[in-house]
Amino acid sequence: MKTITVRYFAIFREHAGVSQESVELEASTALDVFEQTKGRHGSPEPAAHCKVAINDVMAAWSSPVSDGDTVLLFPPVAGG
Amino acid sequence: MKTITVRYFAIFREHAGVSQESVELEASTALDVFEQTKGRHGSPEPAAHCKVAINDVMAAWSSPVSDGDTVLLFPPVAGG
Amino acid sequence: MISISNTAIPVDELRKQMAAPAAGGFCVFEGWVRNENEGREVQRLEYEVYEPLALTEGEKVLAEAQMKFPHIDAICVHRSGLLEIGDCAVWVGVSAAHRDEAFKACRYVIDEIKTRLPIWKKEHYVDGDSGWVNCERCANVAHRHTDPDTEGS
Amino acid sequence: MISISNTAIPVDELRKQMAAPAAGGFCVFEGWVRNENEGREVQRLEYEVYEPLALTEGEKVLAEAQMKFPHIDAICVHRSGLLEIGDCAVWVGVSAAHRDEAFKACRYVIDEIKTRLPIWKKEHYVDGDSGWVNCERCANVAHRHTDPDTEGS
Repeated sequence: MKTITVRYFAIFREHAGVSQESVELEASTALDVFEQTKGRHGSPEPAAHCKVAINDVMAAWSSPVSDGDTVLLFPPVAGG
Repeated sequence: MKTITVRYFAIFREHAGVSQESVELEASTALDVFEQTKGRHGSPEPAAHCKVAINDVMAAWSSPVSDGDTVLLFPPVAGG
Repeated sequence: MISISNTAIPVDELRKQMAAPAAGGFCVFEGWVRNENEGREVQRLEYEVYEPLALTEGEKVLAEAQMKFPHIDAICVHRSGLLEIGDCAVWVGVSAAHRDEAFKACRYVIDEIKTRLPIWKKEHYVDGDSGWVNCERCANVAHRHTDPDTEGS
Repeated sequence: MISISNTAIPVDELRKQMAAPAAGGFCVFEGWVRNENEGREVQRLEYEVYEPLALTEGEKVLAEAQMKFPHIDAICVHRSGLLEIGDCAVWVGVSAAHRDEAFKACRYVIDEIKTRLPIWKKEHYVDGDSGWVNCERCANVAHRHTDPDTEGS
């Protein structure tokens, strides 16, 4: 089990009701974190339509996560 | 013979030393006017690189000219 | 240089900042808040920006533009917070020796900014409803459980 | 709308004039007087404009842009007279619902303006010489009788 800080943005934050929380997960990749927190962020979009960062660096969904990491879950962006 | 008012612009005007003059020509097209006033406007550029207007309307070099017309000879443009 | 601003973007000042005696072409793109989106009347708009990553990703975009179009100079400012109809949400200015690079670099920057930066836009509609842009289906499934097949995009 | 101005182009006011609640994208191109052209140091610039035809041809260009990109709004102002380094020689602003039309229409307008309007540019160089742009060979053959083959373009 790893302790991961998960941060939710925009619609994910609204759905989760918190902007971040600490969770215990059996997760080896960022995608695992996304899938295992689905009940929190509520994304009906596949991960491919969303983005992820680990410890404030943009990452791939296949990027490994370590105990103590902060994983930022970004719903589809809409700048401009 | 036709009486044509010829107007010169930019480098053509500087070369001719006047901005317009009335000339008597055996000219049937705008191109004839351009060619027969070469000694005045001094263009070493072929007419194809220049533009022409007749009576304040943009024209083709093949456009006919009539007695009393004003022909405007435009060197290569450089707006912007 | 990219920055995020919580107040009105100072467009006139930004333009002056870009003055350069060797620049012959200057292209600006501004994104304005429209009163309508996909058939719904918009009243105001809210940008949420995750600034640390918006800045690093934005600087990457500008560096890429400078690799593709050497000798350009570029500035981008993106708004955060609440915006009204007509407000400038994003400003991208590019100066270059000639216009071709100015246009192409400006277009490159805004296209990448729109799709890569962690920025989200919530529209507040005249009818009192609201929704996150690009996330209509999320919004609907999460909160209203309507059929995703009936949604636009 | 196109106009010719013998004084500084009021860029800030023009931008404000283009405000429209349905416009989501605004693209501007400005041509600035550069301090250099084809390796020669420029001191100032002089635009000669044949206004009656510059206006009718300019309106044609704007109408064409509106045919190609419906629902855009466009303004163009071109300078005449003496300009210093850094001065704005031409301003083209296009607003549209979306950015693609704004960029494309703005580019169309400036490209056509540059090649179709009866406007001529005389460069005054730091070394005291001067020359009409696009007409170097004319200038040289007419006044200096140098070999046209040695000229740039």
